[in-house]
Amino acid sequence: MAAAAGFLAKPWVRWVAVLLVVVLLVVAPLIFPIFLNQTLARIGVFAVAVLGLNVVMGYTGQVSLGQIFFVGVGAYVTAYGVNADWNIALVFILAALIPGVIGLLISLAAARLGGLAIAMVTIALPIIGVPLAKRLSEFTGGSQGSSARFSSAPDWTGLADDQWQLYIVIAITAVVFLLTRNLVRGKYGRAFAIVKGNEAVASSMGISPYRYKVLAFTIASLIGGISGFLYMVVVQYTSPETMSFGHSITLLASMVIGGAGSILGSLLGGAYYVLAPQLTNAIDSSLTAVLQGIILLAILFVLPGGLVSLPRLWRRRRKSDGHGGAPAGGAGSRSAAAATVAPDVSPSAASVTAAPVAATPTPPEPNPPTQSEEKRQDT
Amino acid sequence: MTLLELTDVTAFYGPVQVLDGVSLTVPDGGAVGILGANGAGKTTTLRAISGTVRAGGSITFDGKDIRGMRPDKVAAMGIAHVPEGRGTLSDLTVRENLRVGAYLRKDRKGIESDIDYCLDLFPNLKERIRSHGSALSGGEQQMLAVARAVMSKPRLMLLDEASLGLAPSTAKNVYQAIGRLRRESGIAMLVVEQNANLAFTLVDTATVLETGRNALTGTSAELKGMDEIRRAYLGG
Amino acid sequence: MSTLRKKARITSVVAGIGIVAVLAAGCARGTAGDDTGDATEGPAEASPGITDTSITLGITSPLTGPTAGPGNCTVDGALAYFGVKNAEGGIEFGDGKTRTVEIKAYDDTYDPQKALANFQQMVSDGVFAAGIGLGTPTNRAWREAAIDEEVPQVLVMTGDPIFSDREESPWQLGLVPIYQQEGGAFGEMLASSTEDHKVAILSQNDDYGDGYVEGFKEAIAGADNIEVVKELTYEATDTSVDAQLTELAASGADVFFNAMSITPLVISSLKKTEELGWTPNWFLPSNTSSPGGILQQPDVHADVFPGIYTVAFSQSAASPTFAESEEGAAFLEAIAEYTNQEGVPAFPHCVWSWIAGATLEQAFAEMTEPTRENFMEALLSIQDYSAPFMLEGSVIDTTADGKPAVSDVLVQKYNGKGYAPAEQFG
Amino acid sequence: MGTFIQLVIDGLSAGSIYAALALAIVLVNQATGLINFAQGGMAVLAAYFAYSFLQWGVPLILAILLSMLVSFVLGALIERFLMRRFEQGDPDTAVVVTIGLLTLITGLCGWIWSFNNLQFPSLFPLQNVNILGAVVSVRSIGTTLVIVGIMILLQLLFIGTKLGLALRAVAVNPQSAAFSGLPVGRLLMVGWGLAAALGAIAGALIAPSLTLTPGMMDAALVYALAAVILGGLSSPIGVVVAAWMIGVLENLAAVYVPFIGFDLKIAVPFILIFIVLIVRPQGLFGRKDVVRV
Repeated sequence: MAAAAGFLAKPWVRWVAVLLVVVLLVVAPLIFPIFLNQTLARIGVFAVAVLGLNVVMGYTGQVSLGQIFFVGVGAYVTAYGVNADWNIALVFILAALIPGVIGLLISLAAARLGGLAIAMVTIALPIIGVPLAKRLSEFTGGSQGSSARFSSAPDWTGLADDQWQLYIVIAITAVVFLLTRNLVRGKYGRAFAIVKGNEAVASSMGISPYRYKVLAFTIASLIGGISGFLYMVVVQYTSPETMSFGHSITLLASMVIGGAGSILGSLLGGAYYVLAPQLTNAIDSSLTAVLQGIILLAILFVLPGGLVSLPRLWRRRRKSDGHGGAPAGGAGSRSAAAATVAPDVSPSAASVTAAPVAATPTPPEPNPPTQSEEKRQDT
Repeated sequence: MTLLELTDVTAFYGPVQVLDGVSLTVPDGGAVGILGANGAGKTTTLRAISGTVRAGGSITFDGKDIRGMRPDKVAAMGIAHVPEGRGTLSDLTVRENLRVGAYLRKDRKGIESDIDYCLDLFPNLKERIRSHGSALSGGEQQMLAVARAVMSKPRLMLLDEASLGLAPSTAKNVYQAIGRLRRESGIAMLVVEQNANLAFTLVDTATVLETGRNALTGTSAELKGMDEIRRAYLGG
Repeated sequence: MSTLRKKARITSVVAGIGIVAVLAAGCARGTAGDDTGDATEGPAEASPGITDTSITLGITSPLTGPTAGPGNCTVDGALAYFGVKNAEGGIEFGDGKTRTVEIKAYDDTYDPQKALANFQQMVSDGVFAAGIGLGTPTNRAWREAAIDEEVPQVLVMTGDPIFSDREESPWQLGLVPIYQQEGGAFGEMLASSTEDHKVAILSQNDDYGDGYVEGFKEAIAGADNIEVVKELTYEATDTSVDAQLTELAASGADVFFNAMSITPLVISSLKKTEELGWTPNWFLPSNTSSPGGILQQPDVHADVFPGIYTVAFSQSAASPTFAESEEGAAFLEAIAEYTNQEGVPAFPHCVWSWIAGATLEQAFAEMTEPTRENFMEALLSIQDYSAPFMLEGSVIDTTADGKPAVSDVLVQKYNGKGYAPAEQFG
Repeated sequence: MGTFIQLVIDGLSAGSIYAALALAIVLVNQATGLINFAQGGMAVLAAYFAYSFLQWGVPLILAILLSMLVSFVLGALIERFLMRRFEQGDPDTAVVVTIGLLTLITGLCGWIWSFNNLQFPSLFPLQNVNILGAVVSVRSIGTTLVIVGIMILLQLLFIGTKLGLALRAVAVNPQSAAFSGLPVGRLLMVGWGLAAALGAIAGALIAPSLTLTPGMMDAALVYALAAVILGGLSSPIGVVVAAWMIGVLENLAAVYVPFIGFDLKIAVPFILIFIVLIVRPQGLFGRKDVVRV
């Protein structure tokens, strides 16, 4: 097994894998059946929305229940722009920028107030957004909503509509995912992680939590706007119901199901958002709520870290079967993971003793999961 | 008469073995120290006793086997564990912290008089009686942790590095108060401490742990001078 | 070591070629994609979803969530109707073949995006036609896709006029009267009354409420004896409308025009107006005026108000005379057998869906070829068909452009037990 | 003048609905540190239990008490077999688990008792009393009084009793609580059980006016969360006062503030929160929490 892992790590093998994925993405829409193309396009839309939510919540730890509001605004801007015959590139830029600016303004005020305020403000966005959309009917078409037909395939491509739409979604989604991956892998990502870990530590290191929370929130709303644009590419119709509060809660659930704070997790989250209802429709369409509740709880029960932690869990279980040690208790692996993520910075206590003691960085007094919990479950 | 006896106690954190056969005894009313460098397994030994980590080997208290017992059951037997990091109940006031300590006791008058005794033992806590645990300084939180343990009227107190993160003068005050507590209450104590000098002000005998095993055991006097102690600290 | 690397490189290159080859073969799908729409003479090629022995209908409606009550009814009425027909061997089509009707139901939880996804699933599941579903935004979400795919979206449960505009929506047809018609019918009757009247309006803040108010205002525009003194709205998600009622009561209006589609809010409004000592004449929309479901609920005293009017085109399942009628009993029995509704359905949508089933049967009987085009022709040529449970004086007429299948509505007045047609106000 | 008082009275009775749910949310938060999104769903489930007892001929008061008992047991079981696994992990995951629980419960209610609006009798007669020109139904007075009663009971539980203290200790630091002999597992179950029983009262109070449907509490959940944030997560009194303020100001703003109107009146609680949080980030009555490094 170790040889294979080595093999995979080689640079040129990784390039071949990337090449294969690209080839697949280019050719797949041509050969897949229509409904699969349409489903994949919808998964792209909501994967981008979940990615945006991850930037502000998964990576920076700020609770946001308002992501669907930015998707809705992006969709409305697109619908208005298309119906007003603006150039499609201009429409795309506005669909991203306007929600981004709204997000910036809101976070400038809310970020100063700390966690609860941001959660409350983001809950308010979709709830106030729906009646506001009905009221501004000259822009939004009011409660009838507005449709914008602009994503049918142009003749020179010789493609069917579903293929053309899927290509647009794949292209934009790939770019957004790559840019975000570089963002969170770079210094911004590390800053977000520290702000998520402990704001007091962040400020003691010269990282202003306020600035990074505003940045994360703005990027999330910008990505939300892009998801709104893609929503219009796929659905070509939007109404106040698009930004209803219930969807925000489902987006949050999808983020956690996919795997919070992970790029691949966002993709899996988008897939869950779209496929879960289709799965429950196939089983029994009058039991949607019961089945979705069961699916959600089942996944979280088996994989608290979300679908993205499946390979890690599978590897750990195979490794720990090797020499029968106590299965890595939550504390073991989690604190190990925590140590690698949060760089070793936390001075053990405000006043470090002068005693000749090697100042081992004890993590800030954690609320350690009691091994006793595990003991009780075993006895 | 032995109150607590550990024989060949082992413990794991996941695949990592931390204790590899630790043995010690604490006589009724006695005080024993556990010394050693970082990672020697001092804290894990206390955790094995109080049931917060799974352990092998045998642990008996007052003749009864308590290995594998749930922490609250171990506490009910009369063992009070003052944890590393002090376990302060940050959302509760100082008085409420103390009343939580006396959760298992029914004697209302006894509880009130013990609260007064604790406030006398730790004067700093008296003015801070109303403030919340989170607002206390490191030293005050350590005093509160010891006071909370006293409130449960234990027969044995496990003290985990009471001096950690305290200014030397504060650490000395805490230990003086604990010394007075030991003289007046006769509670047996098992003291884990990095600062050997502070420990010797309290304990009669001590054992030095090295990579999860007893390297050396002896009375405070014997251990004080020996270079074993220095080697155990500075590493081989 | 190098041999290992060489071997590894070879395998991945071969794999690459393999994949490309497979894809090339698969490319055929790209060109042959657009096969629909080429009209060949000869016997018309059958549309998807219909065989010699069966025909499949798709219904996407909110089966869970806040509008699940009426949503489930839109499916259950048709399920019950065709359950009975299928048990009798099926329906005799115009082309002589007898086919059973299979219904595929999809839940869209009143979310437009899911409704479109469900429609796309229907197309891939190969349904012959779709429709009967509840909700304006949800039906609008896949209206244009249905036109592109040329799949019928018929007898939809929304009063939105766009579905009955032949030019805008060639493959669509509404079932229930458009909201403007219902509001207009009551407005006309009120305008024709001789005394002066002051009207207070409370409407739901969406196309449903706007439609009723628009129709009503149009009808009373000319009459100078009718004056709207106060007009307020509420949100479908509100838990109570007491504050609005307090303000409206202060207006002293003697007619209360009420465009609310939420049953519990109508019940609480009836109680609250009585509490406030305000006893106007009431107007209630067709889907929230059922005697059993609303007017005879505990603590509601309908007799306190001078008159309660509504517009209706079908009998209410909860009215006492319904269960006694032979047709009514058969309906209730079919509902019990073929659906998991419990007891008498509280929402009129079950009866309307049954009516839609009967209308479809009429269309099937006229169909000469198993194609969607032929089905639409047949469906849009039904006249003066008094479907089961239709009130006398209102019939199914699908021939008039701009009008849904049911378009003439009769103003009814509550008489303590059920509704009776009312000629004039007062 | 009558209209003004009437609006205030209506606001208070609407506020009491939000308060009932908010109190249950505070109880779970105090006892386990979690925010339980499914609190509303569990209250609806309890109301359905009471409804079924009524159908079997059990008198109303007894039916409500029985539903409280059943809810207590159910709340404890939900904590032991579902929430226990997530309490120490990532709080976001725990929140999503309660969202999954809410979806499941709402679905089960719809499946077992159908989505129709069921009539639920009220504890109080439908008379009304005239106060200063405003008509007040005995029912809304009764609801408000019961809520005040529960609020005081809760305040006493958490400040005065040993159980309340133990619940709070477990929520803050389970291991340290165990070291003082507190049976952590059982206390967590009791915490959830009490909250579920309190939710049952809320359900029985609210069902008569909203009529019983699986989604009855969904709209109230958002208001309750606003009240919990506004009033401060740790104080029952603060939360109830905040809920009443939201109910009253919402109605007054809808009528008297021209721009707001009845469609945007839902913005009122959030504007309120924004103003309060700028002044006191920990909410009206909450306590500043200190973060030690």
